[in-house]
Amino acid sequence: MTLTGHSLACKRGENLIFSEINFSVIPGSICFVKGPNGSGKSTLLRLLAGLLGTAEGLLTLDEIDITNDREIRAEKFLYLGHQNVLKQHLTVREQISFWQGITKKCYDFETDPMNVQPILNKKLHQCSEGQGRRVALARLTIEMKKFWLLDEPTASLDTANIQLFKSILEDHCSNGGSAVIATHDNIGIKPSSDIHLSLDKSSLQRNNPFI
Amino acid sequence: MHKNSRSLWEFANPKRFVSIANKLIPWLTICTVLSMSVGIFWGVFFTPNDYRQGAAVKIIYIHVPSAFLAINIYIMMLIASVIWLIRRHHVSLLAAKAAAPIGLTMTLVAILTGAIWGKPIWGTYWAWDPRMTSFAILLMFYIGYISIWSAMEYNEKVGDLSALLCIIGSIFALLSRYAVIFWNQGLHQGASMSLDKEENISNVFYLPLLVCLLGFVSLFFTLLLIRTRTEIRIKRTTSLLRMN
Amino acid sequence: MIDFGKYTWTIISAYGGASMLIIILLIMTILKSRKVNKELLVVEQKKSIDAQDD
Amino acid sequence: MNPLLYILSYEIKASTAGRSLFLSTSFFIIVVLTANISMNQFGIRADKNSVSILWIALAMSALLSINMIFQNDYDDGTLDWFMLSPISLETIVILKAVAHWVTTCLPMMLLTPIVCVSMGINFNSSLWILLVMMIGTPAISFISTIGSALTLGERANHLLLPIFILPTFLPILVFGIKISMLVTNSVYDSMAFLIMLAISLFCIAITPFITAIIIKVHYT
Repeated sequence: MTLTGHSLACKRGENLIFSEINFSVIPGSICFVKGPNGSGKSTLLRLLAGLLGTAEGLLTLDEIDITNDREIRAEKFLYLGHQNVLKQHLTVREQISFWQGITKKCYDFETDPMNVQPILNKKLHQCSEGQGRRVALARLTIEMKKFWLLDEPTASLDTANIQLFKSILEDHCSNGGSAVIATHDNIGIKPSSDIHLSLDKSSLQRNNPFI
Repeated sequence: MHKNSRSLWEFANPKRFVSIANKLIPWLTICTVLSMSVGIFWGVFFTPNDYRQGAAVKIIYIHVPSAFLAINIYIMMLIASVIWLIRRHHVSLLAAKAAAPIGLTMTLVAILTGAIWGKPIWGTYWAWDPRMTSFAILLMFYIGYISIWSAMEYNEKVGDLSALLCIIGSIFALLSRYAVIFWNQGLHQGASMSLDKEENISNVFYLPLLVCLLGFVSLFFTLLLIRTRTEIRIKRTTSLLRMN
Repeated sequence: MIDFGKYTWTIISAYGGASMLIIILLIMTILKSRKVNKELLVVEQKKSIDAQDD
Repeated sequence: MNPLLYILSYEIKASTAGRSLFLSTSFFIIVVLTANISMNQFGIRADKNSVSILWIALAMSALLSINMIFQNDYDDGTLDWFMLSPISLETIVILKAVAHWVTTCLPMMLLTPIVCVSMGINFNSSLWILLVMMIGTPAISFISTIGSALTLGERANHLLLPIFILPTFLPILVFGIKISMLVTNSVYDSMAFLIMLAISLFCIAITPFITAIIIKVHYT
């Protein structure tokens, strides 16, 4: 399955965040979103996930238009933003069993790809930032979606844990999955394509009725 | 929209709105000053006293128009909010925002004059009669609407939220009103301004009251135009500044 | 001069209170309008100077 | 198990683990007791006609926990996850409101018969009051979701919430207080019960849609 964006644009109010974004993600490949801070990397990922509306352009999955299709996205995409989607007062075990229950799939405690075993009985607010991020990434291996949309997945992870993340990413790709990742860290994987965003604001506010 | 199309939506263009408002404001001001002074002078000095209430009836010339405006301004805000939600015209949203403080003032005027009037006639400043309760409810929803604008910075999101708040407010204001009416039928007299005026209020009071009403309505429109123009200018200033 | 019998003060206070509230609204409206207009003029002038420089 | 039940139990677990349950019920008791004690000091006896205190305390404690409904989810990304899940947002709102009812209104209601003793209301009447609360409180929970959704992301302005949410409780409060007062005086107005039920159901019917629209506004 190939995910393709055809001249995507996003608006916030009258402000144009970006426009003319073209890319294509083939199965088993990884695409990095590059650009300076404030160029709209998070916005692009949220737009791909379906949290923001597309102002212009098309998003297709194998030639099928999914720009406004909520169901297909829910089925194929997994979005992980800056926040970890974890409840502060629950233990890691409760959190994981909730995901298992809702997706009817299991986390592989045998191999334990994100090394959550030692912190299973800790509550989330007792965990460090990096431990929380590890639990959040563990969800990726539970939900088993085709496309991962990850925003700074390795933020606050140390080198050892970045290696863990790299291995689940490689696993995911070898199973025919693909990922769109916005990151500043060097994960050590060579992307098959890049999306470059620039900080060009010249096209800003072209439709403002007040000017 | 086509440049030469003649429709109501022309006002939706902020620039056009400002230029039309600039032309209208002086005329409306004259209309307001004239009709308000004529109406109030006529009413206060050249009408006889009511046979039951005596001279106290003269308060009617501010009480009824302000109460009329208080309710209708909320309805106007409701319509403007719906227009914003459906057609996304900024002027409509800004007009709703601009109208709210006027509505609040009118509600306060209606409550104040009503209380002062009520003391000699009913023997109390305030009674929890359904109509007075309705105004108390209206006051609360005006305050809620204004507070959402004052608490957040202007953007489309806040515009949507305030428009939704206005709609939700009117649903719950109506519900509360009928909940109150269910439990007590009050001492307020019926509407003074209904179509069959003969029943409610005699001609002597009715004509000056109409002139006062005209005065208050044009006062509202003058203030509304000035305030909306101000809001548009604020928006324009911030947009220009952000372009740099 | 103004005499409405026992209701004189009632009427004067009603009219006085009402006109005070309305005048407060009026003054606030006009002051804000003037302030905003001034700011806008400054910004617009700056804009047109910038445009000439380009 | 059905995924909806999973989410519901997860919600209940998450909010009870955060101790908001304990806080809002203790707030309820404190308000009722403070009102009773201070009234008795000034020579007015807190008797069965002061039943309105119960309702005001209930509304206030519900208010206290309102911003927990969506704000936490918004902060930790769970709301994003709900938005992207195949379950419709309206359903999520209903689940949220039910969870809010179970964790805040239900404990307060269970305490009501005990608190009623302090106001000299007999046990029979307090059961009737419980029934009226049973009708009214779900609507309060549902309306609360509107307020919670409206102030999403506005961290500094929690004062904003009571300003426009408390007035929307009015229809429920007017009926709840009046019926409770009649009931303590052994007057049973079945018409009023039915109308209150109608108002309550009406609020429950419209709020999920309104709240869903408001949440979507935050995402455009």
